[in-house]
Amino acid sequence: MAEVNLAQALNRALDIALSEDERVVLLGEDIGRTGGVFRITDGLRDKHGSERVFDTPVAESGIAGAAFGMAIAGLRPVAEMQFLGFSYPAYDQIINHVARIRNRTNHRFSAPMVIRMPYGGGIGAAEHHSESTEAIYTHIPGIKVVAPSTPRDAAGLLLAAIDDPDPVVFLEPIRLYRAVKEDVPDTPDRVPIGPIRLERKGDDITLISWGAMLKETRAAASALESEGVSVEVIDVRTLAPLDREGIVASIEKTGRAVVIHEAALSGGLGGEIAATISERALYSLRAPVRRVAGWDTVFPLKRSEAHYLPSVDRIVEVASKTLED
Amino acid sequence: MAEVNLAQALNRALDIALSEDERVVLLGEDIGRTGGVFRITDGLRDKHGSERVFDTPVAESGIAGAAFGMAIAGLRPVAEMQFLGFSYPAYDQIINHVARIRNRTNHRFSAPMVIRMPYGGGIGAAEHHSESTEAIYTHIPGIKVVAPSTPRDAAGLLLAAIDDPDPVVFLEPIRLYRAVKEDVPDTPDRVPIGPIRLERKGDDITLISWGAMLKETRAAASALESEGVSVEVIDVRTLAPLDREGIVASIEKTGRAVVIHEAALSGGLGGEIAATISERALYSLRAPVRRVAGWDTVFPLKRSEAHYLPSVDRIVEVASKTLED
Amino acid sequence: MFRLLNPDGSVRDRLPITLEEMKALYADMVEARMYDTKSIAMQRQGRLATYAPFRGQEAAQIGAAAALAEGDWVAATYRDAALNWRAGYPWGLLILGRTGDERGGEVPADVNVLPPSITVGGHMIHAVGLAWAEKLKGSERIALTSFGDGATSEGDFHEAMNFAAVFATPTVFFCQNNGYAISYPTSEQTKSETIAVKADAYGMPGIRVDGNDVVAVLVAVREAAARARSGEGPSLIEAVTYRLGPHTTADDPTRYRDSEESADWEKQDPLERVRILLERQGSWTEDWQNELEESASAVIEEAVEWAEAVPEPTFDQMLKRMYAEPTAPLLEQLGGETR
Amino acid sequence: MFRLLNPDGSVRDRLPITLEEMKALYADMVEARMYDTKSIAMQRQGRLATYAPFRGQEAAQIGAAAALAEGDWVAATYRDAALNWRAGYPWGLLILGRTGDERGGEVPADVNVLPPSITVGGHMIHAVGLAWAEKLKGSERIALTSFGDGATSEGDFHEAMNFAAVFATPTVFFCQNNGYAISYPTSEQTKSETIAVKADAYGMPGIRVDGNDVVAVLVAVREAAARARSGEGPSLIEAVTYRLGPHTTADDPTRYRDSEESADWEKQDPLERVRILLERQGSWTEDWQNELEESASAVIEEAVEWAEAVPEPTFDQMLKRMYAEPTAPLLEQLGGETR
Ligand SMILES: Cc1ncc(C[n+]2csc(CCOP(=O)(O)OP(=O)(O)O)c2C)c(N)n1
Ligand SMILES: Cc1ncc(C[n+]2csc(CCOP(=O)(O)OP(=O)(O)O)c2C)c(N)n1
Ligand SMILES: [Mg+2]
Ligand SMILES: [Mg+2]
Repeated sequence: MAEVNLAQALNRALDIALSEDERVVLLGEDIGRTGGVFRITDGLRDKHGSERVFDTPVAESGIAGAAFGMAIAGLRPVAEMQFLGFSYPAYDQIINHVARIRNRTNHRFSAPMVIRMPYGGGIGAAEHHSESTEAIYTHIPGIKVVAPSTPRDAAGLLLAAIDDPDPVVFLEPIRLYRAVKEDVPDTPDRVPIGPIRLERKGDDITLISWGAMLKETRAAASALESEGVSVEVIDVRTLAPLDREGIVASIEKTGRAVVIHEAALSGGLGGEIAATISERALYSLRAPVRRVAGWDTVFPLKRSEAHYLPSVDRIVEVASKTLED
Repeated sequence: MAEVNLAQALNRALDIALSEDERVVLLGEDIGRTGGVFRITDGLRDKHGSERVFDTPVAESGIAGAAFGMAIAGLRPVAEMQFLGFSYPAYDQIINHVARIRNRTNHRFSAPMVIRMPYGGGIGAAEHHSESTEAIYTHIPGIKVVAPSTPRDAAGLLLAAIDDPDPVVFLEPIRLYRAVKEDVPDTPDRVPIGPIRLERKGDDITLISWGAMLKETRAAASALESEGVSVEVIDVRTLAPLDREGIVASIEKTGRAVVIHEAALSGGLGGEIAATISERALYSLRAPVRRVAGWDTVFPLKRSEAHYLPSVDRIVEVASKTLED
Repeated sequence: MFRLLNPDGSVRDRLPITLEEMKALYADMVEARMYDTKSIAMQRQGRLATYAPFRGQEAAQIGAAAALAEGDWVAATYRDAALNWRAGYPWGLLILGRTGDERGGEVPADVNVLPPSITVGGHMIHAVGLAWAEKLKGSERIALTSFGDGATSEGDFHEAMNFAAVFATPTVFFCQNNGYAISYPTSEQTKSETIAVKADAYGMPGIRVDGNDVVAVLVAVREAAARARSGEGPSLIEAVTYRLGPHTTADDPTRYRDSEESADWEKQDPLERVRILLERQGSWTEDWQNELEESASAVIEEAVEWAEAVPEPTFDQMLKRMYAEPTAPLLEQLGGETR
Repeated sequence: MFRLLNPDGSVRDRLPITLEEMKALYADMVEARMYDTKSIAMQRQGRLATYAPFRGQEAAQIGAAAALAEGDWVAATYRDAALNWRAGYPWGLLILGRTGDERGGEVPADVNVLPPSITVGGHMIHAVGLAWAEKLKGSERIALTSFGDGATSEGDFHEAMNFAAVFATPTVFFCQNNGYAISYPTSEQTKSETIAVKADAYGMPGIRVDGNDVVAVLVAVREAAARARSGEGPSLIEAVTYRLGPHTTADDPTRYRDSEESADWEKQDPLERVRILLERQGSWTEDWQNELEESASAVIEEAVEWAEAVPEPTFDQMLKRMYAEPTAPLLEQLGGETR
């Protein structure tokens, strides 16, 4: 049991999966020799062999489609998209094939596979490298979408995703890869896909977020607490299927909620969450459910990142406004 | 001025655009010789020539990407995806390129183009032919998304989309192609992209929908009116950018709203609309904003369509419940 | 172009198959054609949703499937009913699927045929993953993917061919070049001399065969399958054939092709040449033909009856086949939130 | 492989260009290399975001761009700074872009070079659409797209090549095969003998040239451009070269390739062979070299100063460049809903 960061936790989970289950194989661009651009698969090719951890040509649709075929044939492929922004060429494979084979064959065939995607901004990366378009995946019936924000959840959810009988899109917050450290057991417990994680208990307001934005959300919560506000923080963690009960229960208690995400406001997952709260906890609401999100723009390049990323100040400001209503 | 259906109105609009503006070209699978599987481009190749109306190989990414290049070079391409469900291979071109060139070049280059997509179910079509995944497009900054439900809007919005300096995804409700007739002037007025259309004025409740679901929504409104309920019906018609003001204004009046769409509930555009209403009109709301939508499943094949499609009864039932609160 | 059996029933070389095999292939083609005819009739009667006829392509489909072994994987298209059937997909399930019922995709446990792909192009890479998995598992199985001329224009064709070659997966790429992608002729679909030549771009063997010669197709696919099984990797086979019917029951071919063309191809009928050959060898008689047709039609009628006897699909079934276990939102929706 | 100028500076045939042209090409390569070196240094100092060096590929990039005419379209990649610059993209804007500023893509009105494509593969089809539009407009313009060996695996490469061939668009496909796609060697990326041979799959001419021979590249691209301009359609050119530096400033090549390999390629330096040739002809002197470097570095320093003097981008600018006119949601957000 040692302190590891989120990237190391993922690497450990993959190592464990490869060791425990011979059906597990890893494929993706540059994941073998170099261990991936973020080193998440570092050392795994040497340890488990190039028959199970392989580099592929630059072709995302091919990666997803080949992994899909492997899954149908009984393997447990874990495919990597080098960045979420490069998963779009695979979108057709994911929505039209990966997500549908069970439905199309009434359970005769299924696609137990994981598609890992580093996502989110904040590191001054080039175009397309900072996307957080989780909403285009959470709207796809037939898959599950997960986004951890702590090393324990990262390892536990990834192991659960690999065990899952259905396909899982696994979003890894780039900004947090090396930003957070935590004790993670050598064999981490599976973390069930579905339930939210109550990151912090409180009575006055609920801040709801996931993935990398938990960083700013935590900071905002502390700032508010220092002003005497009792803040509850929800790490949604499983973005699809959504744990509506878990979220609504919190708002029934606090009566106030702010949803925070990095993706563009319009059409973002925050809308689904705010709509759910407003529909099911309307009579508990003491203020409108507000959203702090990215603007309706492309995620900008390095010099404008600060203009785009929801800041601790923005969260505190909107939360304070919500507390005043 | 003659009665035409939605399909004929679209054909007329394309004919006018080709006649008025030599920069306009049409491309897509089977749109030339056969005039498209729904005959929307019927006769246009013979009239305007195979230099301006051409069939392409079966390659959606290629169609979108080539049209994009044409638009940058000064043409006004109108590309057709044979069905929305076959637009997914073009998703990368649309989100990473079509939607971003203006931002990427600070207005130096732009992509004035239209991508037409027949969408929606109800005709017992094969797999992938009944999709209504508008939400994956309405979340893309840099494009606009339109979905008419009447012949006049179809012609007027299509002409406006072709004029628009920015790319427009144009969703055509298959179920309504030949279901509704209306007088459409020989040279239809442009219908501005943006504002909602108030289909019916009322005081007790607002039913909000777009595209093909307007059919069931209108029927439900009539049913409710016959019970003495005064129903307001909003045809959203421009799905992105959303006319939040127009929608909220109605609910500030009626205090009650039901959003109806065909797409799967979770992550559908209804969430964005319900969240907007709840945030901005909370204190006017006399009941929770409910959603009548498709289930969280793939759109089913013919024999199960009735199980899936939101019915007039479901809308009436949920509206009644909302009226009781 | 590789051909063994000429349209007039004459033979190029000694045929590498026995008379019995030949008779079996003929019988299969007869049964397939009857299924096709029956399906069109049923569609007209409103008993089937849109149907994609394969008349004219029986030799390509039966020949290809006949070259496969038990347990081999097949990923084919909406037009490949004959191929899928010969590979183990029961007529009844194919019909059930065409009535508009997802349960038509629930093939028996010992059948490794994926449901017909409706998207053009997306399924070829699946046959690469399937074959790759079998290779990694060390099994003998291979995967065959069938697709059309139009599908070769999709980016997914390229990625599938490249992956198969790069990872030497035991995959057979079987293209039925039937002259059209709906209304778009193959001559416009690509400017390459043939579709077979596209294999060069992947360092993969490519061969062009007469798709209306069931023996040539059988031989070509057998060789490709053997190559794959022995670890030598994938191959591309272009079977040159023609769609005698419409694209689907909703299509009107007169809008894009002239009747002479179709008439010429009618003369190259894939069944007729085998019939003539068998007749010359004294193995075909009117009586035998009648026997074949009677037993075939009995089999198909039975399949139709079975399919039409399947109870209407329910709301619950629709929601319960999305995941191994319904997710929380689905459970709520099953709970019968107003339908 | 087509080559005119050997690594040792000896010449295969009479060179089809004048001494002055040769000197100009050399001068451009020197300036490009200085830009590359400067950029790496600036990145280390934190003045640029990640940078993708092109050292070793100067001949391919300068040779290709030198073959183009005024107003021709260029759609190239993040590694093609030299190519884009030679085609008219100002150093200053290239640098501005690399500092992480969208305004770096705002090329002058008379420059038809698209901003460097960061996605691999997606931009090739744009050059097909651009060229197609020029053809429809009846202009003389053509489009050149530059891409790497890795990009040839993307489905979009296939669709772009096919569309270009089918519609005979005036497009030049220029592939810099520099041996690697990040860590993945070209030998694994595809099993085709060459990348040039892939042209056969589209009925398009394909040629393989020594990418480190600036003259051979110039000649090959000139011919392809002439073909395109005269309405004969697209061509594929594979320029065989090598990335001497890391994939980007964030990459460590020692993880995937050995130093001997790189050392061998250093001996094939694209600038050196031209220098030797010019020296033999008495046209290269230490002094001239110094002149070139001084003026080049002055130009580049000026560009850097210009770029770094551009005021910080504002919040409003970010929201105002999404559409011709900000949409209602953006106007609200501009209205300064809490930032
Ligand atoms: C991705 C995708 N794009 C478009 C379609 C619409 N479509 C159905 S069949 C077809 C033509 C396919 O032609 P081909 O591959 O030659 O097969 P054939 O129908 O001739 O057997 C098209 C374009 C589709 N089903 N999927
Ligand atoms: C669609 C897409 N997938 C993956 C990446 C990540 N990526 C950036 S460069 C690169 C390798 C490209 O290699 P090549 O085409 O040979 O160009 P080179 O870098 O060698 O110049 C990859 C995989 C990307 N940018 N875009
Ligand atoms: Mg065909
Ligand atoms: Mg390369």
